[in-house]
Amino acid sequence: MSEALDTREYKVIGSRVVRPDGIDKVTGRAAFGADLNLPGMLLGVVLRSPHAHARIKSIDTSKAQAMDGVYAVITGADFPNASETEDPALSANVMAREKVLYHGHAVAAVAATSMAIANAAAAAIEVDYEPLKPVLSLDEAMADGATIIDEQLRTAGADEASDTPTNVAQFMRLDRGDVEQGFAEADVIVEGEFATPTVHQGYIEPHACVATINEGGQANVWCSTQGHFDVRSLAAKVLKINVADLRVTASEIGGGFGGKTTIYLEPVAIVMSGKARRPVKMTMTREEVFRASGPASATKSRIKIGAKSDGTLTAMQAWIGYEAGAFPGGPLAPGLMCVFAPYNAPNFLIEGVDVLVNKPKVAAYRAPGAPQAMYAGECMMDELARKLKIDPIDLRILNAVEEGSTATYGPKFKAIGFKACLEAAKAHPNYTRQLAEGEGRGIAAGFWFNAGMQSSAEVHVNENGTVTVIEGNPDIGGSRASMALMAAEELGIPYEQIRVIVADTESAGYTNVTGGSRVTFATGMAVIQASRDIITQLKERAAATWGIEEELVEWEDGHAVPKPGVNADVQPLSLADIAGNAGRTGGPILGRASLNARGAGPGFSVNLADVKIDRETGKVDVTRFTAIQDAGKAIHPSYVEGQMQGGAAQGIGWALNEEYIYDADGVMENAGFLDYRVPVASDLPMIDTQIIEIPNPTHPYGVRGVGETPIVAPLAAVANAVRDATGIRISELPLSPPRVLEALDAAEE
Amino acid sequence: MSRTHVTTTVNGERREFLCEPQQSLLDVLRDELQLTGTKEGCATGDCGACSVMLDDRLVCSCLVLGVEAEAKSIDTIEGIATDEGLHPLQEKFLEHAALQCGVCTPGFIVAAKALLDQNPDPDEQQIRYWLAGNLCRCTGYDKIIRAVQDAAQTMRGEAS
Amino acid sequence: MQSFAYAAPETVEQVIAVLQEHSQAGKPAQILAGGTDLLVQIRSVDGSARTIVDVKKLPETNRLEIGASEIYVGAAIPGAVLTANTDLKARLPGLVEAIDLIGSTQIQGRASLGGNLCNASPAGDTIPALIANAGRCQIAGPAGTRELPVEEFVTGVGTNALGEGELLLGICFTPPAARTSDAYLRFIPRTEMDIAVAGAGVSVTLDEKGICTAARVSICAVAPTVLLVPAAADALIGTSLDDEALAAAGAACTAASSPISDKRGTAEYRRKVVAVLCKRAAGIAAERARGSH
Amino acid sequence: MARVFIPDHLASVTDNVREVEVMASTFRELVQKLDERFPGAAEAIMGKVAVAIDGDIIHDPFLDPLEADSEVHFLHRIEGG
Repeated sequence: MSEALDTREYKVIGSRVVRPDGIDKVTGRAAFGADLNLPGMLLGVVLRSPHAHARIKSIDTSKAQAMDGVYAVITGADFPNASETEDPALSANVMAREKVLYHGHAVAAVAATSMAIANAAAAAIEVDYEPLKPVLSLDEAMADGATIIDEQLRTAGADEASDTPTNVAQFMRLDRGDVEQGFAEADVIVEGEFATPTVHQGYIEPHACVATINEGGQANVWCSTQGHFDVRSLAAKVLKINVADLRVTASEIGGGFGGKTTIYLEPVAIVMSGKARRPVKMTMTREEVFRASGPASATKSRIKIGAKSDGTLTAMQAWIGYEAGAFPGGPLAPGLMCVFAPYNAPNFLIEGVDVLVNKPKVAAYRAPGAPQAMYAGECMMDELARKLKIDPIDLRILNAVEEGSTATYGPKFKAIGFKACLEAAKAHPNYTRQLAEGEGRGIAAGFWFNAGMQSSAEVHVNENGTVTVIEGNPDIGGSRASMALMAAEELGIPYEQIRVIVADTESAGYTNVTGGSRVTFATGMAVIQASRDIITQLKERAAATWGIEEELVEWEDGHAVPKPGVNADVQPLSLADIAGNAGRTGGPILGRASLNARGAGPGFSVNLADVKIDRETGKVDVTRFTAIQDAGKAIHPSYVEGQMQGGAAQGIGWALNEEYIYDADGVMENAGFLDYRVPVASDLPMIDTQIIEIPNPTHPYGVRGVGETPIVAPLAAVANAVRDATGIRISELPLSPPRVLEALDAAEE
Repeated sequence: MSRTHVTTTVNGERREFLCEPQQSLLDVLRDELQLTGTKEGCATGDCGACSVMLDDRLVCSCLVLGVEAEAKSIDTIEGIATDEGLHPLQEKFLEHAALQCGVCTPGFIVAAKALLDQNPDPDEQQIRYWLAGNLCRCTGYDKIIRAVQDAAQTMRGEAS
Repeated sequence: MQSFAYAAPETVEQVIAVLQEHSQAGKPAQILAGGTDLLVQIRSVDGSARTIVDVKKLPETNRLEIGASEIYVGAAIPGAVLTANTDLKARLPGLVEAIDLIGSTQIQGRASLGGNLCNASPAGDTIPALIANAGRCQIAGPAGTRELPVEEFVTGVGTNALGEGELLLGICFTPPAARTSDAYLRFIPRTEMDIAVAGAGVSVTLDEKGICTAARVSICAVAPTVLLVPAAADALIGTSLDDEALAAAGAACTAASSPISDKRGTAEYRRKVVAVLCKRAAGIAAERARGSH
Repeated sequence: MARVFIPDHLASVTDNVREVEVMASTFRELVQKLDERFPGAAEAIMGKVAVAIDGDIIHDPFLDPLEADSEVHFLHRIEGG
């Protein structure tokens, strides 16, 4: 199937059309989370914990309640008992009950007629805390005698069940063969320990929502989210309400990167709207986004790799600890499944833990768990290449997985593009370009599974032959364009005749989040199937019009035509012809599809980074960056490149400057864009991209997800470039100037 | 709280509003004048999503008081397209796919227009430094820089 | 309950009157110039009500004069105006560099030299450049106007020498003599948008043979206040500003600093980097002085 | 017979048996048969883990068909960001 796809010619797929929602986004019309205002709307604020770990002894809201303009003051007591809900951790994260578990944890909330009043009222709420010792790092959390964050917690997946309270929420292991034997067979062994900090997705739009609920319990929520169906189900769990009573409309979304796949404000706004009997709008400040939304796990890891002198891997071993934040749920499983996924390792042992600390509950961040794991793994592959004196790309090619290889996480790969990416990197002019004095070059591989999951789509034919596609994935980066391209390709009509609507939870079929790099793959598949459903119907209508059998009609270039050799004296019918006549042939034409997509194609990438180092200040500048990735098939190449470039920028930020800086009490000291240093325009070079297209055999056009893989390789690519430029392996991120200068100075001494 | 009456010009139109003395111009634009195209990303002047022109000078509207708008002229994203259609920057942002989520886009377009109005032929580094106060987390800036370069070329009357 | 108020007087006398009135009534008042620090402080640090006194409507705070005997820069002029002034840039390139480093283009549209100085941050970028150029604060108050060297203006972290009813009108400089120039460098982890981890402003004067006859070195973000470092200047004076002299000046800066470790950098890092910045800034200032007449 | 690979995290359910052969035409049937041999397997698997059938990862498997020579791997569920 894949070979046939390679040669397939497309009419519109692969073209760089203007996105349908574009004009509204360049003129300021597009409505994001905070852009909706309703009559009588109140503004809500959250009172947040000043402690990283404390028991709430009492909360007195009476002064706040008494203030003019205050319509609702709520605390955890206004929510169903967390333990009685389907998701106690989520519930307790939305609003603290007996304990606060991180600095910034929601404790109470106020809705009032102005922000000034709401803030004043929140400040008037008196909370009596009994401060507890905060647990602020993986090492601290796992130490003997550590302060226990949750007395009920036991380690899931432990080899031996224990009834001792612990901060280790989960243990996991992946293994094959005999790793000790593998190391015994190795000619060369490299080992290293690595650490990565807590980082944030850094979407530019803070979380925002507007909620209303009536006396009958019917609620409407407008919010910035990657998945409004998930907002519906999660909010319904926290509030123990019927999903049928909750309608969620996704606003345009100003970035998410995984961080908007869960809920924070929505249930709070619903409860307050119920009390106030007025709409309530809530928006986070940037500071709240940093302190109280879900960042990505800090990690510690140990990697050991053995190989024959020709480079053939004999054994790979990893231990990776993920900080989960205040509740279980760090990206342990995907991280462990990714760390050595690109390689054929006859023997491996991969272990790890998910550990509670008194920091915000982590959320997904683009290929969750993989950047941290593969940073460590790919740094050690670099060390192995150095030790073996083998070109780092050749070493990877020698050991690369390909179609039929068994992944470390179990199954055999179907067609994948890892070797194609490596070969493209080897041949890329940026790989052999002469480096300037003081520069270094690094390469690294990236991998992400990509997800399938559930999607729905409807395709409506309008009376003039134009088409409306209705789907349920918030458009975070141009997916309306991709959906329209795929519908246009199937239907054989111009892209411009298609409109795409991201409908609310009552108007679109159930659809999982815009996440997991799944939208173009899974929802795209639903759009393709719904379009094919339309084509079947169009052929039926044409057959009825012509008075011939349906089987005698074909759909070609947007027209119904009789099959070759059919003796019918008829003119081809365009989509517009059939649509205009639909009332006489059976009524409106609409197609639909719903599916649980299987077989998402894994995405591989190879990145090249060049860096320049100021040896007197330790400052690292990325001077050139090349991202090569297998997209399967790029439906809209500009937006595929955009994902690769954006992921590269986030990965470079993670490598060089981004980190949560905590004081001894567990208070984040840099909760703003001034000191949480995401890359700015002048920090980066142009980011060269090369899209590889090895079709995913399970998708009609060969699509693989592309959104997450791009952030995986840059961490190690940059770190390996710094290693190349300095001769020093710095094993902790970020490679900030003080850390690099310290290493340079230490090496000199 | 006493509210101050302010008369100002927004996108060439005379506008009046009432605001509290400490209220920012950003809040006034969004909440009092319903011009929600100007976005809040940080409210501390670090992200540029709220960029507007104040008497022809590029500023973060989150760092201007609403009361300071008295007798001044303010231009926002809503005023950039004209009766003739989209501004070349808007056209080129679309053509180059220089936006993904789009929330930073109004600020980038306002800021880039301010650059091209004073320097019709900036080089890549000038564009990057001029736009360093506009954060974009989706694109890695590459396509934004190219869109600005291309728009500049179009505005200079050169074929792209 | 005290509420926020806004006043935008059009004369210095009116400003002084408003400030005095508030002071005597025990009501807080705060001067607003560009607002790029003030508005952030109100929003994130202290949101308590006060009267905001806008000083941008005063002729004295907006005057920019580059004369033969004196250079005067009004305190409220936005950075964008100063950095666009080629005459000022030719006379005091290091000062203009320092102004240009404050924040983004958007910040430049508002932030003023006077605001940066009055805010009195240990990391204020313009302050070392002002001190290196021997800037003199022009202060108006109930008792008339007075002049104060910039290095005496900043009294501590976030505090300055302005007394009750006083405001900063502008800063005066004696135009640089022949073969005199300046430079300012700071270190930040990114290329833009950060607060200085350390900074150094240097002004040097050379004789006809290229020997340094006068110098002023000032450093920031390495002590509670911006420092004038006479020992660093002494290391430059009498030399041809060769590598050895520059390194000695850098070492003097390290010796003069007493930095803290915080989210922007460690104390050890700051001590090292301030020397590098001094060395490099002195090198640039020397280059410029050699090229000037 | 489908070859079924048991990962470490399910090995306690299968008494550390890491590979079994099962005759089944759907995933549901496979789990039923596993449960007959290893009581508790259905409880540990159904609705809790993802599966890869012949290389295709399925998030929430149930009716999915198996071939006579299918390879089945149980995986932790991955959603992504």
